[in-house]
Amino acid sequence: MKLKALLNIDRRIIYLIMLLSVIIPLVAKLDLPTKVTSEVESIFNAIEALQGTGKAVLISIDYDPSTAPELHPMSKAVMRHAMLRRIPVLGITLLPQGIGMGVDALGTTAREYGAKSLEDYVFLGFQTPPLSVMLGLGEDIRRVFPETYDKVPTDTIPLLERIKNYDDIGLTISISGTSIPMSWVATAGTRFNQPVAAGVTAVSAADLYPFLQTNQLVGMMGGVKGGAEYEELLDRLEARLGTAEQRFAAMTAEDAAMYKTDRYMARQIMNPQSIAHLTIIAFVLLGNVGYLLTERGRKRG
Amino acid sequence: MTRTLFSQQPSGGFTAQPLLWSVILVLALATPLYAEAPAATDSSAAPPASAGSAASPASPPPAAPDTSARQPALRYSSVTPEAAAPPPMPLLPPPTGILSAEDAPNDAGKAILVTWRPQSAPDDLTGYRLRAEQLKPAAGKANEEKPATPYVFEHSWPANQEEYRIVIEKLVPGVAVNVSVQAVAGDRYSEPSPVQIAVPKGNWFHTGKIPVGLALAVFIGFLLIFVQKSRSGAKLFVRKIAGLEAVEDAVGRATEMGRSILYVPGLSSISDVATIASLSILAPVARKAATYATKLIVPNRDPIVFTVAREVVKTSFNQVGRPDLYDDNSVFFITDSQFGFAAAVDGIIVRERPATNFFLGMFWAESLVMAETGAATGAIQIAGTDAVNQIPFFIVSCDYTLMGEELYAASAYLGTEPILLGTLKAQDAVKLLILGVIILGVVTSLVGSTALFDILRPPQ
Amino acid sequence: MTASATAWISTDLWVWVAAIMTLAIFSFLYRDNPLYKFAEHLFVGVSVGYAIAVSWDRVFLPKIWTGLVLHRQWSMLPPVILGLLYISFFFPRYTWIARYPISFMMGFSAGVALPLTVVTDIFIQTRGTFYESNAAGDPLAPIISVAKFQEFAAHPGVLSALNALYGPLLLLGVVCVMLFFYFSHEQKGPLKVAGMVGMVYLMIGFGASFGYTVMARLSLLIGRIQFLLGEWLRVL
Amino acid sequence: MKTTIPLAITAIMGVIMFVQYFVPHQSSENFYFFMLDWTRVIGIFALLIGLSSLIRLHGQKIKRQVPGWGYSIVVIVSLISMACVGLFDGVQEGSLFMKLYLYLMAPLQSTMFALLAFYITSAAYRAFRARSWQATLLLISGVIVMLGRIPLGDMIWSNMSETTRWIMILPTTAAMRGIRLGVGLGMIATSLKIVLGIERSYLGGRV
Repeated sequence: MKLKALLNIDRRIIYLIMLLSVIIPLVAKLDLPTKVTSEVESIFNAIEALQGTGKAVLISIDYDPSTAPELHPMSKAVMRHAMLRRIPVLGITLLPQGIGMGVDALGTTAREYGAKSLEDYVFLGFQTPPLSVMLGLGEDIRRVFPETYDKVPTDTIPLLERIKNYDDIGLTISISGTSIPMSWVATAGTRFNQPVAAGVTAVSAADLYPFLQTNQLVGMMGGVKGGAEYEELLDRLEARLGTAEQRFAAMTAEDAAMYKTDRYMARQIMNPQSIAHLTIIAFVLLGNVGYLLTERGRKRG
Repeated sequence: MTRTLFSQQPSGGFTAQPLLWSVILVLALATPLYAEAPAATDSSAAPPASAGSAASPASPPPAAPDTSARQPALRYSSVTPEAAAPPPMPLLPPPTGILSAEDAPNDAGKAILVTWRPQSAPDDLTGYRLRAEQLKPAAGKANEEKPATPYVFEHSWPANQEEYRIVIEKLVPGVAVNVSVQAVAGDRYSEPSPVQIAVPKGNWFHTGKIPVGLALAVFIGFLLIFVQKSRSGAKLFVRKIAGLEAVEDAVGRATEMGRSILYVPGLSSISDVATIASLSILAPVARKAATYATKLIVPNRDPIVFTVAREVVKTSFNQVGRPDLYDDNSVFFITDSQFGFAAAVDGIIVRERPATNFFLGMFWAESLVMAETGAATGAIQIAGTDAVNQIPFFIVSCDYTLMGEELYAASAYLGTEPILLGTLKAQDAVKLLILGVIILGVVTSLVGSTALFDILRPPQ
Repeated sequence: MTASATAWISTDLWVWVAAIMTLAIFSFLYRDNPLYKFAEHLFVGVSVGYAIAVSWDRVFLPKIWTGLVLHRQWSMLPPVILGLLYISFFFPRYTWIARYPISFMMGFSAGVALPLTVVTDIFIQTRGTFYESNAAGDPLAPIISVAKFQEFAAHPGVLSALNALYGPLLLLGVVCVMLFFYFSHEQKGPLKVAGMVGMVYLMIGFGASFGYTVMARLSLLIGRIQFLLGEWLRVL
Repeated sequence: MKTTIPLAITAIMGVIMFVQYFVPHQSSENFYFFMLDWTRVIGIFALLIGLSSLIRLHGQKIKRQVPGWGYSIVVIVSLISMACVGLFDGVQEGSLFMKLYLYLMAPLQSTMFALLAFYITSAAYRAFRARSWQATLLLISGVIVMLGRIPLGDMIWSNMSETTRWIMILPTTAAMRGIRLGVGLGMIATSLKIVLGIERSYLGGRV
């Protein structure tokens, strides 16, 4: 019975098809439409609303290389958006391993948008214990961070004259694979009613849904999917404003290509994810079709 | 003479009474020893005192243990001591009210709890300013005298409550702290109120943890009752556990086909409960393998588990009277790397082609790597783990999976000691108790009280 | 990458080493072969060597060598003695001596685990079944509340119905799953029904957590393929 | 000697660490870290036992020229060389040891991890079959959650991701909570049995 074949497709064929369903979307640069969910869009709108208010965006970069594949694209997307809109960006980290991540993310995005350190953005580096930092930012940023990551005394920075504490920060975004976002909600959120958003790994996204319901969180980006949605929103905005072409035209071809792939990072991963998910579901359905038909065949036969 | 709880077992078993007395004796000795010489142990062996605060990295912020309905105390610790800006010329009369400062309960002795209840307040009052000062003792040896640096803590409140509470941290245990309050009107300050003195000191018992102690006492009570019952031979009914037949026929299948049995006792250390349960299932499996001269392979990831597993298998072979069949290389250590171990076990599964694979114990993400390779070779696979998020992967790739508690029940069933069944009954009794507590919780929450909620609050 | 970006393949030795190791492990999917055997045994050897070097650098040197030997810190002597007792493993007649360090470790972890398990597995899970709380542990709202039913009555709809039924269904699920694991009574009568309902929750739960982790596992594979196609073959 | 003293040690340590939890005093906290150091020191001696078992096993394979003994040489050689590089050249950033870790051990580890993507597919294909009502539930909730996690899912059915969210926060949470409560009880029971000396299987063999 040909249907019998559906029942036990050889393992190796399944593996080969799974391999292809990852390789082909990557190589063929397949661009599947990205559907944006409301929890990501609300972060985008929150940053859009800060344009021109003089308020800054605080990004807490609390992840290490092991969760970087899921979290790095989303932090860069948010930084690009703030720099595009000339909104000051404050970068901090509560984990020692977060320093490298912060330097890389701010560096690449600032080069692309021509944002100048200490004027458009400040990387304040690592400070601990996390709780004192979160509470200290409610009083005075400069007391918590006496100097920036590259040892510049914070009381000599004009930007930090204006941005003193949470009152001058429009949105705090905690990007981490740990439970740090929850602590931000409990301290900055409830104590200083500072708007807090979170960027987390897919695994810990489920734990933060309750906070979305009670809107203790302005929004949330979950896993690579969250990053892809934010990249999509930013691309749509830049296409509308035409700022993307101007910027890339002014660069060398090689830089432009490098920045374009970097802006597409999360979506580049999402495409094979979608195809591979469909492959698994297809195999499951195939198995069931084969099973039900042979089962029914045997019962009736 | 009623039999005492742990009376001498006829079978020459070990009596626990001397054990209990020795425990209490040592305990009585140990704690004062540690109390007298905190300085001694502080400096030499223990890491710097700040480890105390670093010990709780990104744990949820320690809400003050304040069960009263009053405004929760704002737990606030300033990061760097700074010199106090001299307050401008006082014009207002000093604030009147009750200012109390005392050692914060249930802590290591570095915090004080300050409560301020203002009574009369001038009409143009905008807030209050708290000021606490502690003269830190001169650090370092006695000879090079370092001036005592005053540590000043300041905090201001808007005048909108009739009572203010705050916990001030990062203080030095045992040194007096002077606390005073000033009334604030716009930029004018009043005279500071009379100074209150508090001395932060380490507390010896954490009152917030009493519910944990009570819960354990209840559990120990049930455990002793059922252990005593099973010791005195009372017939304790425990329903048949489906997984046990699966274990028996899986071993049977391997013996019939004359192929080997693979037994992976989990990847965790000897102190993990699932590993202990797995080792007490390994004993009967090894005995059966010995009786039918079937090859048994036991790879290990933890060196200690390896030593214990080797003892268990060697003793099982002796018990069946086949010490000659015991092959020293059948129980071995591979590597402590999670995926290095999985790669090696995959190699064994594919090359030795055992007829039966057992995966009993604690597993992480590598569970499916081994189980799916085993499924591809067509072996019968029995899995059992208390790792909740690995159970789905075992269910889809193994013939039978002992879920969570079933692993403990199977080990109690297969274990040699009859009293192990007693502990299973104790667990069931406490389970009913928990269901009762949940129902009680639902009822109280419907009525709107959070009493049960606060009792079950994890202590700081 | 040290080599010029235009080369069609990486010329960095280390990238080649990583690529060969990746292909060796993937070859196991086809079938067991010498390349996989080599990679497997290499993995075992390197990982044990890694463990030796790391424990020498992070535990032996700071704690034993400098601590005990150089600074005469006698408080580190007992663990060294207990640890040395493990050597009895090599003499068949005296292997029982190794029980001393083992029982020390057992006592330590059992003593530490007891109160922590009570709090994390019993208190928090029990409390979570009848009361919602936020990250700081402050009470938010009862899970089963009359208000939600009133809200449902006010404007019925799928969402408000689910909101109202969330509490009772969660409670039912936890109770039935616990009764599914009840051993002191034959699974007959009401207990059998509870067990069946428990099984429904368990199967949906296991299917869902399986499906939920698929994305995480796929991103690992995609990461490896991006390495092979990107850094190694420069195709991307 | 053989059993009374080990059981006494376990009981004493168990009770002391149990009591330590209830004492917030600074010296109790220092005592905890102090004991933690002890367990770490004891732990590294255990590595010697593992090492000896590994070397004896592969050594015998080489001596007896068992088929495939060449691979045992690979184990011994790679073990010794990795250990020597680490011990003599140091384990700090940028050292050869770290390079070996990053470009040899890490790829092996993450590729073994990546195998799961293939194994999940073949396991789902074989197991997600509507054989019984339980398996059908497993199949339906698995497929819905998988679809709910990708943008295409929402295109097939508008509130696919919403359903996924409900499946995660209601049945999955209830099931996991029920199991964890049971497992928690099992852990407490076993830890108590160890401290009270009822559970002795960890001493290995007949006591």
